[in-house]
Amino acid sequence: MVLDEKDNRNVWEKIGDYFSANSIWMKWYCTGCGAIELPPTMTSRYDMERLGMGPMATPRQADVLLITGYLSTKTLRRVIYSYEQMNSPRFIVAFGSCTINGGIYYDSYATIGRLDKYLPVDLYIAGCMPRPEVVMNGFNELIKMIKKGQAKGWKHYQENYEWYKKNQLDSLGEVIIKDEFHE
Amino acid sequence: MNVMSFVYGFLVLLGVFVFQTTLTGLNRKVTARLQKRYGARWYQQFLDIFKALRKDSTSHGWVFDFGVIMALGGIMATVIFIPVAGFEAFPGLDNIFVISYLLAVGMLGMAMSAAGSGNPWASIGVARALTNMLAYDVPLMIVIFTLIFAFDSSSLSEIAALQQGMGILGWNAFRMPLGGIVAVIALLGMLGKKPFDSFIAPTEIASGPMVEYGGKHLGFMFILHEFMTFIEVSIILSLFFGGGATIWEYMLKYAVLYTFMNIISGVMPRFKIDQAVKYFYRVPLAMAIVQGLVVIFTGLGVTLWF
Amino acid sequence: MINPVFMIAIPLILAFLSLVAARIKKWLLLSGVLINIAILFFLEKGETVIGGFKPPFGINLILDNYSMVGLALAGLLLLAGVVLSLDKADKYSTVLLTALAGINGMLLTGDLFNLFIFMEITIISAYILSTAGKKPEYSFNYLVIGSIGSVFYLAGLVVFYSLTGTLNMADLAAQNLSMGTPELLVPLFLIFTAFAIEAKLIPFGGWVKGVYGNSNRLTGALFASVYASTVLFVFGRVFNEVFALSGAVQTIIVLIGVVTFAFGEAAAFRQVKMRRILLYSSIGQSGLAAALFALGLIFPAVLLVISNAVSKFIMFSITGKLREIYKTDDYTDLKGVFFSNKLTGIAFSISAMSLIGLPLFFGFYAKLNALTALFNGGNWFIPAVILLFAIVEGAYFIRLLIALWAPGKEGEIADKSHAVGEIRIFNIKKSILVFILSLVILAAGLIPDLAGKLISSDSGFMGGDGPAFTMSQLKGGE
Amino acid sequence: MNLTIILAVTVVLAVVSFFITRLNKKAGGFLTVIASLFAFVGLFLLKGSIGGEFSIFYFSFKITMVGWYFALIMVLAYSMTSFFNPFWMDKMMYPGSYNFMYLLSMAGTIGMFFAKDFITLFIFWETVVWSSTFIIQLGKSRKASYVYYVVSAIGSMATLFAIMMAYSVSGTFVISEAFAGLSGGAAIAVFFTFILSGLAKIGIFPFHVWLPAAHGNAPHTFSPVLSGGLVKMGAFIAFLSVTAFPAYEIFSGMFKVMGTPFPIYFLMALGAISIIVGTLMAIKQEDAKKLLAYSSVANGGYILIGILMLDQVGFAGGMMHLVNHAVASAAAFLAIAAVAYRTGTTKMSEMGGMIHRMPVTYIVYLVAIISMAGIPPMGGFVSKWLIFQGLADKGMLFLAAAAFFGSIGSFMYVFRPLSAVFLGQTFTRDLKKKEVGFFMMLPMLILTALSILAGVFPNTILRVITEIQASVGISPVTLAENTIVTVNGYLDAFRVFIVFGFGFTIAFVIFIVRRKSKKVELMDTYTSAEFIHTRELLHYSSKFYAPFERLYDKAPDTMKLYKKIAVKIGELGNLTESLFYGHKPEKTVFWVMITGIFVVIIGGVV
Repeated sequence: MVLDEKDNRNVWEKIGDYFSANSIWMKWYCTGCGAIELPPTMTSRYDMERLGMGPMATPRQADVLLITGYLSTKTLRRVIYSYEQMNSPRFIVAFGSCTINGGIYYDSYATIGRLDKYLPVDLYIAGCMPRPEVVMNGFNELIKMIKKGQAKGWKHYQENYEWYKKNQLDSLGEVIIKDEFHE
Repeated sequence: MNVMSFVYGFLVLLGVFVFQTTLTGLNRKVTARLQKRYGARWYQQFLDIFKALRKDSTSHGWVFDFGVIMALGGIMATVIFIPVAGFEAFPGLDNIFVISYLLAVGMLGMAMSAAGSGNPWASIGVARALTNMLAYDVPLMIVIFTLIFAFDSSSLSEIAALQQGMGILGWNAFRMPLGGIVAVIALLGMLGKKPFDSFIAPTEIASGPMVEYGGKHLGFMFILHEFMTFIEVSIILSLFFGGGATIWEYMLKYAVLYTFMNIISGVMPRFKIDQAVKYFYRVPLAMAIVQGLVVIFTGLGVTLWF
Repeated sequence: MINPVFMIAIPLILAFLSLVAARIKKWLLLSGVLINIAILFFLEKGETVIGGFKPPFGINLILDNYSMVGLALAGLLLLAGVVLSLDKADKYSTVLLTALAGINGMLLTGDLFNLFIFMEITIISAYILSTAGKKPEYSFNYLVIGSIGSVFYLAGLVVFYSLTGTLNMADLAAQNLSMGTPELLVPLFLIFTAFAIEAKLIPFGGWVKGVYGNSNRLTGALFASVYASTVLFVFGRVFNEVFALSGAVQTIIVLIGVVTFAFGEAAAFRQVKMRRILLYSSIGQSGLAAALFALGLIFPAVLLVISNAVSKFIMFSITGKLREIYKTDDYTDLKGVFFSNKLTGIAFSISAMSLIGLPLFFGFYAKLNALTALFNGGNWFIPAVILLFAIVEGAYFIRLLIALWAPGKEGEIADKSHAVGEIRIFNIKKSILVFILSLVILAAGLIPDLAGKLISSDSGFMGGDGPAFTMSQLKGGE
Repeated sequence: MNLTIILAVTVVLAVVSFFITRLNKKAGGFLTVIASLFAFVGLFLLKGSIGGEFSIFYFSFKITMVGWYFALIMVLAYSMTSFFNPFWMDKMMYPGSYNFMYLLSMAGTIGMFFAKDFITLFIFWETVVWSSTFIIQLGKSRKASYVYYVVSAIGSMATLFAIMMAYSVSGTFVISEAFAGLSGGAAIAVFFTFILSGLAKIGIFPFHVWLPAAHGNAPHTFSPVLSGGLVKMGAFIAFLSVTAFPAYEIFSGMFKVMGTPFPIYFLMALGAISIIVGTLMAIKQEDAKKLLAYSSVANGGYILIGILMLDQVGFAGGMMHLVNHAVASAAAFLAIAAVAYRTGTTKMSEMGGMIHRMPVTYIVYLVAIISMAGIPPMGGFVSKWLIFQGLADKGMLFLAAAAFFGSIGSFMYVFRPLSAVFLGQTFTRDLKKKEVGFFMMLPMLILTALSILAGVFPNTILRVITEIQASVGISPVTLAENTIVTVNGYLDAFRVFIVFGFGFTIAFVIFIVRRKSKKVELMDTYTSAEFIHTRELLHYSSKFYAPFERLYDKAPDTMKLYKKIAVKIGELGNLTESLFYGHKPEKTVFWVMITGIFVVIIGGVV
């Protein structure tokens, strides 16, 4: 992401970003194996609530879409759908190496390699698995970025919507709907 | 009814919001401590609400917006009627029936808006919430009915005043112990605390009525929740724990009662909705009826025990 | 002024003529019933002695208010029946004329033995008419049971004659017999049995199911209206004027009447064939009328008989015709049949509602009078039974009406596409005739006081009470 | 204004409309509108001649305050509903007779409320019964009409019995004097039989079976009248049975429950049972009209309890609930009828999201159910509040428990059509549907306005009720300017409304200053990121309260009781047939002999 842009927010936006930074509600998209690292992050050992973070039930309520691990092309559609249901400002945190380059599935025909091509990722937490410490560290980074107004993935997505859409369509191909349960 | 009443009313709203939101934040910490966590900052609840208000939002049509406004409007009107330590912005309107039914306006608005989102989970959540309401309200209303019969008044402030000045044993919770227990259990249900929180089960039905809310709608829901909590705890506080002679006493008692509710809830599992109904219609209902019969036929509890 | 004897003589003469001149018998029949009506209003009131011997030795005819009403009712309904079903009546011209003579005789006579003769004439004509159903075994059944009744009646008369030496009604009444004694009980029971059989009272009326159940539009209408009302009229006279009932006998007869009413209505409730419904309803109604007669409540009973006769006439006529057209009288197969026969349907509905006793119709006035009279007599049990089974009666009639009017699947709105056929039940003239007849019920229901006055001139019958209830009494009268 | 003119004109117009409908269906429908509006205006003007007496034919009428009050409610329901008539004529099998019966039954109700004597009352009552029976059969079920008639007949026959019995004692049918001189067992018998028709009409348990059948299946244009109007006839009988039949005085020596004589308390308990039964059954209905019908059962319970209390507060509540329920339930039924006019169904599982197509109808329904559930600021709240106060005053714990149950349960059932019919996903079939025309909208809007007015200025109605209370000799409910005062507290509905408006304004301002929300399509909802393409599948409407319904799905059906009785009567009929009416003469001969022997034995004994 572009990190070195000038800070041209007004006061209200700065205050808003302060609130956003200190109250991060996440929608966990846990199709990959990374989900196992989240319960310890949440519970008494690491207690993410200290930072005002917490899981939420639906993308409408959430600020952060947390994608834990590999995405098959089939689930990618769902992730995009979820992301588009979220309200701005919204952020994406990609979790684990699979989201960076495909990880151990780098040569699979069924998974995507780089999430960045399809959705604007604000922050990667690398590792296979990233341990809770790393996760917490990563979120600290995200909080800082939001405070500074540098987590602008959602704006980027709006601006380069055609590019993202093209990549998404290329990857997904045509979907033929047969009935409610078969596509 | 003059302009000052409205100013007072507005101030009450503001004060209640600050007080209750702070208390909620503190209670998040209490819950965290129960779970051996450090917990959120005491002002976290404010951050959450303001952040939600700050965000963009999605709307599913006019009823989705209208319901939210109606809900918050109704609830705020109810808050204005709640007597706090004898103070009322609109004197004389603290009738228990008015309050409990005006509260229903807010609930109806919320239910309407939720169902208006078009999400079936919201409808399921509302269905559960209404069922839950039917479960806890009947025992509670019977106890309240008993109080009205006993004290010949349906005014919250009057009933609260009647309990003051006799020490702790003058509270209705001690004069009518069964009724007091029912009230506390019903309060858990009213607050939607565990074990009676199946209507907002986050993973089962995606937080039920809240499923489609985001941004300012969600912020409204949070504010509404704070107000609603205040109303519910205040009703029970005034009716069974003597209200408060001064504002400080009131706030202290309130904080204790609310925290107590939270602590109970913190160690509870969750009832399925039909289990909740069965439970309320078995134990608390029987207790409420026994209490009612005792008061009506023996007069025991109308005056002090000793 | 015309001698009442002509009421009997003219039909008899015409009946003989119709045997001779078979070609014009239809016209003879028509003129017979018409003349019957015409001379009715010019008859000489009071007692007419026949044959020169003074009663109690000779035979006399009595034309009072009571027999006048009976004559008018029977005559008019017979006329209507003949006009409505002239094609069917043609074949039975002789029989019907004889029956008319018999019926007039029954209503007029002042002598119990003479009554027997006229009754035999009438019943035999009924036997013959019942063969129109083409089920000989039912006619035979009727014949057997009817004959038993005749024999019983005769036997009863014999005993009475041997005890009192007279069979003249007025004379017997003057003897003021005490009905409590066992030796009188048996002959009384014998006579009662004869009437009970004809009046279809439970448990005597076993023949009804076959005969009424297989009637056509002529015979059904006549049986249920003309014959039934005549028998009840005579029943009323015999058990009020001749034998004043009291004590246990009265209780038993009333009980039989009430039980007949209740059981008849219950039996009608479970029927799906329209003729069966009507026949059991007839049984019920005549049970009620008999009970009222036995209690001495003549005016309400007469009202009830009249209202029942007119209604049953209309309903049996329509049912018979329906059966002719659709070969069935099961109302579940006749759904929506009134859609294309609105006039007929309205007539049928008015008759049925009058029978139930719904207000605005004549039956209501009859029912109200009966109830008032019963309550005035300090009786609350019979009204309770009447009202209880009025619910049952209403239930099956309304069910019938609904089925005949509104076809349609359950769960869909009533729709004409589900209606049975579009055949006209009656042609336009006959429909209007039936409709006018039903309007009489409606009109009499709307102005019941006038109707009541017309019937009894306010004085009641045979020294009994007049109307127990009048509408004018509502207006601050009493 | 002269009552006889009103009656005569409505009856004449009824006949005229019958013939006009044969010429032009729509014109006949409009004639019912004119006739019923005429009757409404006429009745309104009749207030000037309260206390006067009129007579026509043999009927005599006395204009009383209570009669006027009832008649006005009734004709309001009739006249508002009549606006729908012209649009449904094509769907009727017998449009002419529908219009005729519609106006005839209206005339019947008017006459009934003003009757001076019981026979007049009964004649008009039964006229209403049979004419409405013939209307109901035109709807979706023939059986419904049958059930309606039978239950009504049970009631009216019992009442006729009571009238006659009272007459045999007092010798008069005049309402105010007919019950004089009754005492002891006769008084109890008369009381219970007399009120039976009232119970049957209000739909009190166990006579409530006709309501779901008839309301649910009657033509859509008649259900509002049934629920908003005809049910209230029963309340009139209940009213008479505590005032004309001074039950409290006659039974004053009897065993008392909470200060109420046992027979009256028993009836109140029946009212309480109907509240519970009505509520529970309404919750599990799948058809919107049946649901509303059961809600009428529950509300009938409130009305009965209120009226039977005959005191300062509860009675006023019961009387006021009459008008509130009439207005609300007529509006709700009309709203459902409007939806049915567009979609052709009233099944909740076959509709959804109609709010986006018919917003005005939605508002009408919303206000109606708020009033029905007794939520401020609508009229229903005030009347329920009064009833609660009355119950609390007397300490009737169990009745109050039922009342609370019904009140909270009503949130559940009124919300169901709201959610299933109006909210949620719009079905593909209905995407192009339009709002109903202005002529149909008008009565709904009037009723909505009335609901709100009754809630904001309840004293307008309560002033009439105080006059009624004064006329029957009980102390009237205390009214200040805008305030209703009771022993247990007072209510200022207007101020409640203002404060509610204040709260609403604040919320609205907060909402409006925040950034405008992005409008999304209804199908764009959270589905766990699953793609759903069928609107109908994304709509939760059938078995709405399934977990709760499960708790009482084995509850016995009252209809079974009636069916059992019907079977028993049929069996009696069977027995009669087989015992006495065979095709064999031997049978009759046998019975003749048996009876003969029996008679002889009896004769011998006696």
